[in-house]
Amino acid sequence: MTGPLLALDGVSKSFGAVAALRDVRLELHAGEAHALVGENGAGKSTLVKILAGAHAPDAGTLTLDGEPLVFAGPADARAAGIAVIYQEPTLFPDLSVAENIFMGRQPLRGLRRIDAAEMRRRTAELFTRLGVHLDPDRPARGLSIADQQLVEIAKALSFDARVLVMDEPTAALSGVEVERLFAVARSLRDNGAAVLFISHRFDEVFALCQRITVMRDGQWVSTDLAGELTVDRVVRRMVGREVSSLFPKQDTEVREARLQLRNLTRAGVFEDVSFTVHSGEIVALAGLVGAGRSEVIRAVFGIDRYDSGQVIVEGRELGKGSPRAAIAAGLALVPEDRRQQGLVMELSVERNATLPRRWSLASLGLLFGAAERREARTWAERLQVKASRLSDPVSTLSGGNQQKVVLAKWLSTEPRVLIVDEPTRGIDVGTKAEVHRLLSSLAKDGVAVLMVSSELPEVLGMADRVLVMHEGRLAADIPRTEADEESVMLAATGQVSA
Amino acid sequence: EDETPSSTSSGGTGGGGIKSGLKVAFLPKQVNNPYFDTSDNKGGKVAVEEFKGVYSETGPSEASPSAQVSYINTLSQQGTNVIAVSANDKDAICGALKEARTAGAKVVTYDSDTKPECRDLFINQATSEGIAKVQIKLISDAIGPDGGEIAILSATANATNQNAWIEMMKQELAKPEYSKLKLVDTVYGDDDDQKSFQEAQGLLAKRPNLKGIISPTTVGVAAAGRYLSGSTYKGKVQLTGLGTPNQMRAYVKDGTVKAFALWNPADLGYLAAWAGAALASGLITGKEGDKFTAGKLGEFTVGKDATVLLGDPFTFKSDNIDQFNF
Amino acid sequence: MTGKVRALGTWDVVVLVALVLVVVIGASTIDGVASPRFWRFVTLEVIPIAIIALPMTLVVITGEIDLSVASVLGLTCAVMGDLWARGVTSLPLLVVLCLLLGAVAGAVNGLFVTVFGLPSLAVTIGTLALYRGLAYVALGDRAISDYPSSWTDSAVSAIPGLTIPWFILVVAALAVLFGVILHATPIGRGLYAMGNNAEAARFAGVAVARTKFWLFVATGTMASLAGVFWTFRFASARADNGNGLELAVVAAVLLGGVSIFGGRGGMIGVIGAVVLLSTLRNALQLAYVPANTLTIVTGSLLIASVVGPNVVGMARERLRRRRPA
Amino acid sequence: MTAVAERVESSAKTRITHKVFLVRELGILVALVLLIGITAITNPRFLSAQSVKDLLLGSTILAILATGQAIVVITRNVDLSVGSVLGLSAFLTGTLFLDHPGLPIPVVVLAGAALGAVCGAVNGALIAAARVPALVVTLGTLYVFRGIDYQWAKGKQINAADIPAAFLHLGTRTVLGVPVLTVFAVVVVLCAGYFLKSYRSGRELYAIGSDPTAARLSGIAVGRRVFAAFVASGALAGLAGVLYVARFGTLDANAGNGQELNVVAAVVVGGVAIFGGSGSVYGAALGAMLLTTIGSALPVLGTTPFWQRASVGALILAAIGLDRALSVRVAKQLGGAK
Ligand SMILES: Nc1ncnc2c1ncn2[C@@H]1O[C@H](COP(=O)(O)OP(=O)(O)OP(=O)(O)O)[C@@H](O)[C@H]1O
Ligand SMILES: Nc1ncnc2c1ncn2[C@@H]1O[C@H](COP(=O)(O)OP(=O)(O)OP(=O)(O)O)[C@@H](O)[C@H]1O
Ligand SMILES: [Mg+2]
Ligand SMILES: [Mg+2]
Repeated sequence: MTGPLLALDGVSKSFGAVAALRDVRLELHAGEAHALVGENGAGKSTLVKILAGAHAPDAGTLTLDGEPLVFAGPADARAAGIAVIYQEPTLFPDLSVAENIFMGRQPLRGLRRIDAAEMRRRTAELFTRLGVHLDPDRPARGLSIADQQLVEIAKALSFDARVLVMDEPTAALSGVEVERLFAVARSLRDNGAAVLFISHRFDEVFALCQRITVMRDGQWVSTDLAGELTVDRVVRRMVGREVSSLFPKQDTEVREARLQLRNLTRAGVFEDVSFTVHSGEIVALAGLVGAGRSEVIRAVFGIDRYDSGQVIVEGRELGKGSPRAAIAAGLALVPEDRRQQGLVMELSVERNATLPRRWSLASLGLLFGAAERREARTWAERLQVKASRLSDPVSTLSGGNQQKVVLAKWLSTEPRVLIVDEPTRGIDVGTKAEVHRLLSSLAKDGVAVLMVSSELPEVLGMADRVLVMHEGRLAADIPRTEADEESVMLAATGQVSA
Repeated sequence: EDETPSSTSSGGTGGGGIKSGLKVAFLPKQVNNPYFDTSDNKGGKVAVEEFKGVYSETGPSEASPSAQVSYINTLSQQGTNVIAVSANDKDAICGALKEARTAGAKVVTYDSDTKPECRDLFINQATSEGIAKVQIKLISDAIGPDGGEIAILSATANATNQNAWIEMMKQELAKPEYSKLKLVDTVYGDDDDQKSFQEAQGLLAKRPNLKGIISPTTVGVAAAGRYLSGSTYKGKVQLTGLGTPNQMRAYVKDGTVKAFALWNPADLGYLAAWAGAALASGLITGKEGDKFTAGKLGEFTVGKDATVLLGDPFTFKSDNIDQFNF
Repeated sequence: MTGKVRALGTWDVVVLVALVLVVVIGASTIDGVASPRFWRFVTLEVIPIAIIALPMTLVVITGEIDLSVASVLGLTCAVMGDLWARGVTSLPLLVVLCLLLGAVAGAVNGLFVTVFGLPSLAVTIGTLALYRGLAYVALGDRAISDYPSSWTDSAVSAIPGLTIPWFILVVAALAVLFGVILHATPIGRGLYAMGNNAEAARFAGVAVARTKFWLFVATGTMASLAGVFWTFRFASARADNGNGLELAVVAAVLLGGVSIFGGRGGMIGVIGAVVLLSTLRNALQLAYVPANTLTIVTGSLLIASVVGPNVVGMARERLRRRRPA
Repeated sequence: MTAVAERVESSAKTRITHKVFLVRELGILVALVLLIGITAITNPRFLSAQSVKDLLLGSTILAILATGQAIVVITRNVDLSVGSVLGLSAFLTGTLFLDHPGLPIPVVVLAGAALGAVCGAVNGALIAAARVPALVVTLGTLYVFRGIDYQWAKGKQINAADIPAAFLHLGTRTVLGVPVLTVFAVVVVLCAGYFLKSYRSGRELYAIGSDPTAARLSGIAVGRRVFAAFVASGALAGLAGVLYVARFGTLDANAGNGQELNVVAAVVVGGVAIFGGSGSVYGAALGAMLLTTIGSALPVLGTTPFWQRASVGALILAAIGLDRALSVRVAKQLGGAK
């Protein structure tokens, strides 16, 4: 075997008091896909940002082809042939999709002018390769998270990079798109590129990668050939302990109807959606990306307006367009995009965690920090949020820990109906089990849970009932006993109707 | 008294009876304004040096009464003996002036007055009647016997002196000899060069029959002159107003403007300083009939409402304009 | 990070320390700064700016801005003058009508911003021209000044035994009110949240649009309160009253540590900055510093207020980095 | 089994959105034409050669300022100091003519633009190096530059008589009925517009305004680009200062005072998003023309001076409201929220 294409050695990085990386090493070989796994906050994204030139390491060396490298910024890393898909999409909403892909590297014609036609052509080509159906000329604004992720992938591919780094690229994608992505990644790999792949989904890790590096608490734990590992061994190394059943859904008795949707319609988005969620029940809302699931629950929660239909909570009709009213009626929504919708990134963990409860925490209309701190600490401990101080901005937390803060924020309102949109997106195995246990016990305590999820195993493991949406309509309502991968997929792709 | 504004002949007695070391402060409507630069730094300052006082000029960089109040307060705290002020508002600065007078300062207004009870003396550059008369006469002469429509390009809508003059002009126009002149419009250039320029331009676009413009403000008349001289209306639409020779020279030379009027701003500041010094030295109290000597300008008498008149405005034409440089 | 220097209340301390320094150095080197009269004048100047700066702080923290405040002030003065000239002589009635007018003016701003979703910077540049224009429509070239002297005197009369005008007590009460709302109520929490991320705030049940709307109403109302004070203080209602005051208010709010992007800043810093700016200006004026230099000082201070903390932050970060880990 | 196939966006739909984008600038143009038309019907003299020339000349300086401002606003910044920079550069121009009467005109033009560029560089350096909000910095330099201008001018005034006739003729001469100054402005606007549209560095300005963090992560030299945008805005303000002298002849230290809000208004009316990332300098220039034309048309339409200011305010609101309505329609076309 030849030497590594890209190697990191002794890399450390800290943010203030937080040591995100300590003496980490990593070797990427040409023609090989390499997985990086670890709990939330283990330092994976930080490592990626060092590779991308977005962070400068405090210590350690980076070598490419045996040559030591120092990146002054992301431009240097690009120039060195490293393409990066960040965990959070980094698109320019006002620019066209094609420009997003080729920003800074647009094809040129005479007088160094941009060749827009050529750029469009190449974008279309990339999209064909990825099986994406987007108009290269449309602005990135308004793309769903999945589409944004696909554009990011197209961007990374357009580099013809020697090293392709992907930080949880599949978290927002459904099976079909993941397969396409893997096909492309494999062909890149086979053409001699090195691929670094980060994911919390082990099936994907094992399907794509030849070598797996495990990280824990900012430190390197192990690097092994995938063939020599099993999921259990990886998990044990990541978490440092045994993780039991991932989907501990306990059967609970189903009680009265809590949330009812009657013929909810929003022109062009969803149509005639009716279903009921009962107390003590977990109902999953499944479907392909873009089926309109998020749109439905946004409308229920009052974020968007709808054209006709009714939302009934515990027998009383809920007014349109007011999240406040929804919260007052006992609803809680854990949204799909935590960075934009779930959290106020610059505010502290404690302010975020107590935001929906700020009125009930106040006494005589006055609210002092102590009440919020107490409340936040309770929930942070319960959900094991890893943060150095609760008064730090939530932006300094790792993605998974941010997700926990969102959960804490809503669970603290003691909701009667909990709506969760992709609750475990980007969450590590240990925490995922924790979240599932939590949802399950909430249901047991009588909370009605409506869960939107694109992860089929999660849907099948957790749900008492599976609702499937297809193109804005409810396509199937499948009880737990009949729900399996095939029945859900058939409904989701519109091949059976309810 | 000499007829020309830049009188240098009749030498006064100098600092007779004036206390030395008087702190005299000039507070113009706005510093950075060339007109006040001339009146204060070329007139007032000369006078103060003559009677061996301590001269200073201070003031806001934008012409607002509230900003002026802050400077009056400062001056009164500094123990200024004479405050010569050109008021941005006849009422708004009264409170502050009263406090300053209580603190021992003598207040002389020049160029633009306050209410009489707020100051000790007003140095009037020319009577409103005098100004109105000469402006109407000049525009009438320029337009000729057939008369026609005229308009006024003023400074700000709230300028006390401007509004007084405009009022007097209307009365003057009512006289039979001006029956062919018709005042059709008054617009405001806010004493801003660009705005005045555009207002002049707007006037001509709007009033096809306009024959003449009167702009009783130095900024306005210069801007209007500049516009007319570069337009097809040059020579067809007449312009007069109150302007300084340096600003207007080019337009008089190229025929845009036949004649315009003004007093000598330097003399105005000079007189204000002497009057203030006479008050502060106890030579006069500001009652009607008081007499005092203002250096080279000679003797002045306090008139009604504690007002001292500088003289009649002077008319500048192509044959005399080169004798002046301010 | 660089934001920390401004965030953790440290900026409030910086502003207050600067204020104390100016007072101490001024009093010991400039004749008159120590005198009660100086403080009377400073207070009179502070009152209208502070009145407007209070709600403006909240508005800027939500990520919006209101540039029309000075025009609302002018419009209030003009309408009040016009009403007085038309024979409305009841003081309470005049004041109530004026405050109502300010509220309506603010509501128009709020409507454009929240219902039509337009950027407040653009909207209030428009209403800046609109309200000032309406002031001219109402009053034209008149200046109304024949208010009873009992009114005009009482506005600036001093607290018995002091030289400080009593009206500052009203301002102080309002400052406490706005400060408490911002820092110690659920509403305040919502303001910071929407200033940082309006969408996330909405998801958390903050009524973003409604809150912003009422903030604009409050700003309009307070601006017209400042207008009422202005009218009496200067005993003169003119259409151009308070021209350009908006920049002074915004400058004070920014110097007080409020981030122009919203979500950050506090009331103590802003009040400190309002007083600091007026004190510094008056003290320098007393020291015969010309107006032109004052202009430069004001501008430099504003720049220093944002550049300073960031440079300190960056230097700290660099030092930390240089120390071997 | 490909379920995603349904999500293909029909190209017809996209073409409509393209059209609507174009409409943004077109809308302002239509408003402009309407305004001129109505005014001309009321008073035909509004379209006389002289009047048209005045209209064009009147918009020239604001249009150049708006072009510079648009470049800055596109990067999600703002330059409030342009009025003061204009004042400084105008005074420099006047002083140069006063002190060196023989100086060739191009040298003076370059000197004015260079002084503006230096001011812009001061802004840009503070903003890019210290990473502080542009609004605060340029509000500060608005005061600082104006203060320097005052200090320098000390109440002096420069009169038409001090300025070479050849230079003043620049302000009045026309080519085929179009004033030379306007030709100047048109060239500037077209160059800037083409640069922003067709060059990488131009597109990067849009990217920065659209999402500064993403721009940094994509390897765009954000600081350097923002710096350059401010230098450009400063240089254009400096150029505007030179043209100001050519046009008005008389000037003191107050030249350009208070222009900043007009310029920002022109840019916003011209459809440039105040939060960056979209809009064009053509729109900004048209916005400047629209504002100036409103200012000239209102007196012609017989609006009293007191109503004029109010009408300008109302029209600014109307213009941005219209623009918003249009962009909401675009957003709807794309099926996206907000
Ligand atoms: N900008 C920052 N400032 C302060 N701390 C940070 C910053 N970025 C990351 N951290 C901290 O560094 C640690 C590692 O974070 P990182 O994002 O690398 O985790 P991760 O492994 O990618 O987790 P996840 O699986 O949740 O994405 C975390 O404790 C996080 O709080
Ligand atoms: N934030 C958004 N802004 C605008 N349009 C969106 C947004 N999110 C989704 N869409 C669009 O709305 C439609 C429905 O998407 P939605 O997100 O509701 O689907 P979903 O089934 O919830 O998928 P996902 O699993 O990605 O959440 C899609 O066409 C998508 O492009
Ligand atoms: Mg991560
Ligand atoms: Mg969704």
